[in-house]
Amino acid sequence: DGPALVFDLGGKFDRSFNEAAFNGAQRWAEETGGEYREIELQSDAQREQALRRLAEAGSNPVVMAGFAFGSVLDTIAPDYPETTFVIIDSVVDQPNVQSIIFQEHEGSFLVGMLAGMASETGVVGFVGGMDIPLISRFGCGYAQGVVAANPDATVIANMTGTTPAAWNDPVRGGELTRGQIAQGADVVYAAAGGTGVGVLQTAADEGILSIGVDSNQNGIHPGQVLTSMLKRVDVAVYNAFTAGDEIETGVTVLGLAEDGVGYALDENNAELITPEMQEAVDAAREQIIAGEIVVHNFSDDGTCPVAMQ
Amino acid sequence: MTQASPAIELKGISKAFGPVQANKDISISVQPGTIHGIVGENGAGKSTLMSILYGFYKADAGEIFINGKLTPIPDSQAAISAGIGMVHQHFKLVENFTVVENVILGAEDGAMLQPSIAKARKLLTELAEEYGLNVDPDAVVEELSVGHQQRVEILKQLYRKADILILDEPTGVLTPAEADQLFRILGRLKEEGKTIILITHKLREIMEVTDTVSVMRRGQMTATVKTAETSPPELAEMMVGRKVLLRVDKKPANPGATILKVDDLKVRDGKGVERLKGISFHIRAGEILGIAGVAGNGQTELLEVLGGMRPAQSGTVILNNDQIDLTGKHSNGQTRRNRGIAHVPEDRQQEGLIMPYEAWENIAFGYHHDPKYQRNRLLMNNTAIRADTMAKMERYDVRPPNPRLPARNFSGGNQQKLVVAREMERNPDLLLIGQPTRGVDIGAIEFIHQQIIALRDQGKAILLVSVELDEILGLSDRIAVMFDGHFMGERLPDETDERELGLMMAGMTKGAA
Amino acid sequence: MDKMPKWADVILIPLISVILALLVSGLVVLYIGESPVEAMQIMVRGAMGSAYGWGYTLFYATNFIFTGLAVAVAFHARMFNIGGEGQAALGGLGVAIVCLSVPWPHWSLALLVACGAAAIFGAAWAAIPAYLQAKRGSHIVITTIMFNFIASALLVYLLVNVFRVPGSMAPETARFADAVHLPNAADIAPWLGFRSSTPLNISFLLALLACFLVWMLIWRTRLGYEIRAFGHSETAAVYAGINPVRIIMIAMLISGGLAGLMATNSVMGEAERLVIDNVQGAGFVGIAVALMGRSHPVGVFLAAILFGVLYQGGAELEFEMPAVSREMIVVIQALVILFTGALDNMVRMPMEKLFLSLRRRDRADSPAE
Amino acid sequence: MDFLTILQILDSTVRLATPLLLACLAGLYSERAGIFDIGLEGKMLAAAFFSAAVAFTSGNVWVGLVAGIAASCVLSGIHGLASITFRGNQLISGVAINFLAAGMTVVIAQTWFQQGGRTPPLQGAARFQEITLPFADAMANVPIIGPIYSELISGHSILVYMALAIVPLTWWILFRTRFGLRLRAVGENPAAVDTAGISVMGARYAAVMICGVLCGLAGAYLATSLAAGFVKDMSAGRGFIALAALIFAKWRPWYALYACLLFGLLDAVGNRYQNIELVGVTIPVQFMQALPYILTVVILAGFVGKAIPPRAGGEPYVKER
Ligand SMILES: Nc1ncnc2c1ncn2[C@@H]1O[C@H](COP(=O)(O)OP(=O)(O)OP(=O)(O)O)[C@@H](O)[C@H]1O
Ligand SMILES: Nc1ncnc2c1ncn2[C@@H]1O[C@H](COP(=O)(O)OP(=O)(O)OP(=O)(O)O)[C@@H](O)[C@H]1O
Ligand SMILES: [Mg+2]
Ligand SMILES: [Mg+2]
Repeated sequence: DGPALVFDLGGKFDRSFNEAAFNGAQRWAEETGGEYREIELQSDAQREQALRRLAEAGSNPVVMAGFAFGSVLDTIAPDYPETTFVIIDSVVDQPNVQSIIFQEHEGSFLVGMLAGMASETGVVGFVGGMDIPLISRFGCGYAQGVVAANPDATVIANMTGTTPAAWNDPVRGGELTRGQIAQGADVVYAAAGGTGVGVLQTAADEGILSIGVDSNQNGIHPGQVLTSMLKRVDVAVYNAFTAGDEIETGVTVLGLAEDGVGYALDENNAELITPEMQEAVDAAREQIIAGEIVVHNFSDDGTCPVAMQ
Repeated sequence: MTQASPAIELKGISKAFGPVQANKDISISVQPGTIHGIVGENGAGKSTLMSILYGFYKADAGEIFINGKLTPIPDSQAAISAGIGMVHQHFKLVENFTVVENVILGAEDGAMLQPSIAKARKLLTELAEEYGLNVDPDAVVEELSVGHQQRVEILKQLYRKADILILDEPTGVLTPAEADQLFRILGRLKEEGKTIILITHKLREIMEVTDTVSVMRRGQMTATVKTAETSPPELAEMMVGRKVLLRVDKKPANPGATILKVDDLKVRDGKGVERLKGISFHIRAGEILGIAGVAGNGQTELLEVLGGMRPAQSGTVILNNDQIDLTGKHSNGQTRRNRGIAHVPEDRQQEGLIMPYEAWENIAFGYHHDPKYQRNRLLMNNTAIRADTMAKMERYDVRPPNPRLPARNFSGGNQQKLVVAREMERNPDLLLIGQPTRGVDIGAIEFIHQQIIALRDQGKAILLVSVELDEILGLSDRIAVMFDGHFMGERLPDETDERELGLMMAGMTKGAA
Repeated sequence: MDKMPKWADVILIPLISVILALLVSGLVVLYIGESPVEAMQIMVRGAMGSAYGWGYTLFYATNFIFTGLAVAVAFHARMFNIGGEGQAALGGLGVAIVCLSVPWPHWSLALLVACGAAAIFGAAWAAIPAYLQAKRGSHIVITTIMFNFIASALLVYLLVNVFRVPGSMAPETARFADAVHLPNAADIAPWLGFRSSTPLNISFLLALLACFLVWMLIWRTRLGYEIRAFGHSETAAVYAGINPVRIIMIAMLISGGLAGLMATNSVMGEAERLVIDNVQGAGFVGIAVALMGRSHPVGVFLAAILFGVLYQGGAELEFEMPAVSREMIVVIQALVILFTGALDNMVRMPMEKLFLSLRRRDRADSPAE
Repeated sequence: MDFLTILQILDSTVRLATPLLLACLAGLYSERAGIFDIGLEGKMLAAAFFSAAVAFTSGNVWVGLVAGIAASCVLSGIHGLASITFRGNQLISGVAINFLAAGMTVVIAQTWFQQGGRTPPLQGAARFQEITLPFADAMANVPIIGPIYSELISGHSILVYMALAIVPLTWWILFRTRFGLRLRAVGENPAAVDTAGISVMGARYAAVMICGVLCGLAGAYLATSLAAGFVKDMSAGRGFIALAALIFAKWRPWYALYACLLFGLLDAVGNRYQNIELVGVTIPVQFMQALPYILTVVILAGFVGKAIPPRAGGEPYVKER
């Protein structure tokens, strides 16, 4: 009875990925008046524990946010054939699992283009949380977008760290941003969880533009956040909750075409995005959807066609 | 003003440490301008009583009167303001501070240090002249000899203008010359009208300097007498509860083959300072070689090198006609023990014992590889060690004879007996023994001396290092005096005296004197 | 003479301390508007009320036993090994390499070799700090902190670039083959009601064995005797002919090895693959466990169980009481550490007085003495 | 590497070193007085949260600073209670404080702001702004000195200048005042202090409270100056690095400054040069990220001798056993 949501270790209020999932669930709850269960993990061992508990408690579907659930889900899904599981960011090949994959590189490509066009110095930055494939996918799509808009542009990429602290270190995020500014960057894109707060803050302090990630972060510093790369985890969760028992299994790929990813445009950044920029980006969006532009996915082969510094 | 009231009067003082009743209903009174001695066995409660007077411990019951006035002393601050100063048995100095810093600590004049330091420096020079208490005000305490450290303790009290001075076993670590000087100072202070309480295990000192003496036993004050009206044997009996032999009784030596031969031994310490500058000597079986000297002239290093605790830079050491490795991997306490060298170190608490270890663990200490202590190749045989410990404790009269008691819960004398028991029972060819009776009460001293003589009579070679000239003269068959890493010369005990040895210890030869 | 009977010292005082900690935790629960009594019930029931709960409680405890023993052994040699985190991570690497590189015919063989690898990798990670401490006097606290960071960097690199399954998003190794699946509590003792999904596995027995071996080592062998002697007094150790360098190295290698062994439980027994940050703070919890257990294997065992209870009970509490967040659980853990570990004299001092006065009264009543 | 890059790296060094320095000096007071403190991390974190939370609600960063200091001092007080009054194990107490701060900050943040354990972002007067020193702009064009003054020396938050000033102040207090003498003595030999008629407890509590104040500054600098608000666990291990710096500095104030600057520098360089190619081989980012830690170990092993802590450190002062 009722759907359930399991957040990843970052916690439900990470202002990006998990929070987006949470928002989707909240929207469903408000709109339908339904109730759902949620679990925040404390340790890796609780992944399996949480999934099993929810399945046994009769929650359906059980939605989980994060690739790290992949391996666990693969083993436990057969134990609960009556339950449908929805996993975001990973593919699990089981009959009762819906796997949702986002084309982050496509969305990142668009915000990369905006960055390339907005940049006056021709240097833009990227701050990632940890050097893991998911983050590289963001970075690589972004770099391709930048270069598409401005072939001479340079992309500086930095990673925050290698410990879990990497996702919660706004001070280091700020410091990396300053370093990028010193190297000429005037737009910086953060894909680093709580660390991103520091990136956006420093960008605002230093008077350059920043780009948020996952949720719409334009409002954090109105007029100073160029845009946000939207990853509609909220929509995915909302849809899964709404579908309820009738949810389809299999792999769902959410890209630009499905509006699963995109860039945020609202009153906070309306003045930053000129009509020409918007036009160019929207055109690129159409071309990507039409297959005329192929954005290389870092995860395909672990390489990126555009060099970052 | 009425008739002079006692400078100090304690009434009904009791103090328990957990289950141990250290002081039981003690009353005592000390007249101003006198030196009052307190004697008693180890653990009798002397230090505790004085620490209560000094506010270091709080008494469970009892009252303190200073100059006739009831004076509660809840902490040392109160004692200091009442004019009491105390030199503790274990010095209370901050070792890596300079002398002045130690002196002004707690008696600074204001929030800034400089004025206090300047003032203290001046006063120290004055005090140095007045009492002959010379110490470099800027020397770091840990680099001073114990004798000088004690001067610092006394200077601390003089700086605070204490009228009542308590000294807890002040001469335990002093050379006779230093002790003499201390007593001269105490005499001067007494003349100035100060009141002095002196705790010591050395009855000779009691007889020489005190006016009255109190005896403590098992937490109680058993007697207070005028010094002039008593004698050492009487005091000893009051302390221990039986007659004590105050002199070492021994047969003439009967030396055999040479056991140890040391040739041109040179040693540098960790800082590269040369501590032994070419020492040569030998010891034969059935002989005690006593080494006299002011602490810090290389005796410690000599014992440590022979005991395998530190490497030597050059020289040879031959034990039973076999050369001993002085450097490298195989030069350590284990290999020395295997070669038949036993070692009672100078510092029982830092070296000879592991204080939290129980008695039986300490009895195995250093000999834990002994096959009879092993159950099999991996495990130690604790039952065997405990049985062995029990036997040794009985033979050496260690009290309480409980192998499960941690070493720190034994009194100093009994701790020493544990170490002595462990080393002597090994039946070594050569026994190294440093400061065998430091801080130990007369009953235990008697016992330890007897054991050393007995071992000699079994035909063992013994190297004795002690700062107590009495002990050196009483035990040794030959005496060597060490000064600044050299041997100043050798004497036979009955052909020399304290005066001559004292001069040699100061680096002067007979001819020069 | 002791001030208190032994049972009071080892049972009564810790018990009162835990109760105090829970009382204060109750206040915090009250502050966020929930019922402390109910929370308490959920925690206890969740952790100890069922085979399911025990399955997790003991699983966590297994981790903490290993890391706690690791810290304890180093403590006996007077060294503060903060590096359990990194050493355990490296142990995981060793286990993963063993499990992935050979098609093991049977789990028992794999476990044997994996234990060796876990211990060797963990020990190797402790070896450099140990060597620097022994030979150069570099403070072991700094070097082990640094090695924690270096370990995490190394693992991220290896998991992303070397071990990651091609095409997978997750920076983790492939799942280990079924053949190396360790028997879990349900396989071993199904009659106790364990479910097949319980993470509690045979490494718990390894942990118990480790407790016993560490106890033997420290209190029954010459080496342990020397380690403790060195820990109490270095000068005395030198007097006895104990080589400080040797003791520092051996104690730290054993410590690192024990920390590494944690991976047999978390990596081989539970996750069955190596993930990023597989230690998850167990190295740090190990410090608390060792300190609270007074570096004695029995104490470490009990403290590890207590922390297992807090972890599992806390998880249940969080599942069942939406208002209780995971940080709330951290607060409760902190209070337990504080009261049982750091503030225990607050309880002990008055208790000692009480027992002493009781004994005095006994004595007064019986004038026979 | 051009001059400007060096300046920028040094500038970053100063910012990164400041929280380390404040925490390191905090630890210095405490440990010099014989109270080991591995709870620096927790105190910083608590101060970070309370300074940000109160700065946000009051709109005044100074009020926030006071709150941060107060929070840190409360934890210090707990540490003091456990390790001084109740003679507990100082390491356990420190561990407990780290856990307590990590949990408590988020729990309270969540109840107060409902933003998932974060404070709302700080703006304007709720944040320490960068201070431009006099003539910074005018001097900017003077060669060499100009950029050094305007880029590196000028333009930091007031807390940075405070931290730098606290170094000589600490030296002066420790070695030139009565208070310092007593504080050092109590960490070396509390019995000596006791018999000199000084309260051991008093001196140790004073040291522990100063430690609280300085950790408070460190935390406030993180949350209200470098960042603009609190994020859970935002101290990110800096308390432990500060501890390492303290041992590195052998418990001496000037060396503490050098050690923290060194750690800051290594960190800044590691941040700046993450993607390096050497003879055609790309060095992994992770290696560059680990480099500061590797270098620390190398420096420690190669150049810094044995660090001898205050002798009574870590041991509760027990008169009667
Ligand atoms: N700090 C302490 N804690 C617990 N018990 C103590 C302490 N100090 C002394 N005691 C106990 O008090 C008793 C008296 O000890 P005290 O040191 O006063 O003896 P003493 O007469 O000075 O011995 P010594 O001649 O060896 O110096 C001892 O038996 C011991 O049990
Ligand atoms: N912590 C303790 N608990 C119980 N008994 C103790 C404790 N410490 C000492 N004792 C008892 O104290 C007595 C003497 O101890 P004390 O500390 O006075 O030695 P001491 O003779 O003064 O040593 P030293 O001469 O080295 O000062 C012993 O009988 C021992 O049983
Ligand atoms: Mg005494
Ligand atoms: Mg004594």
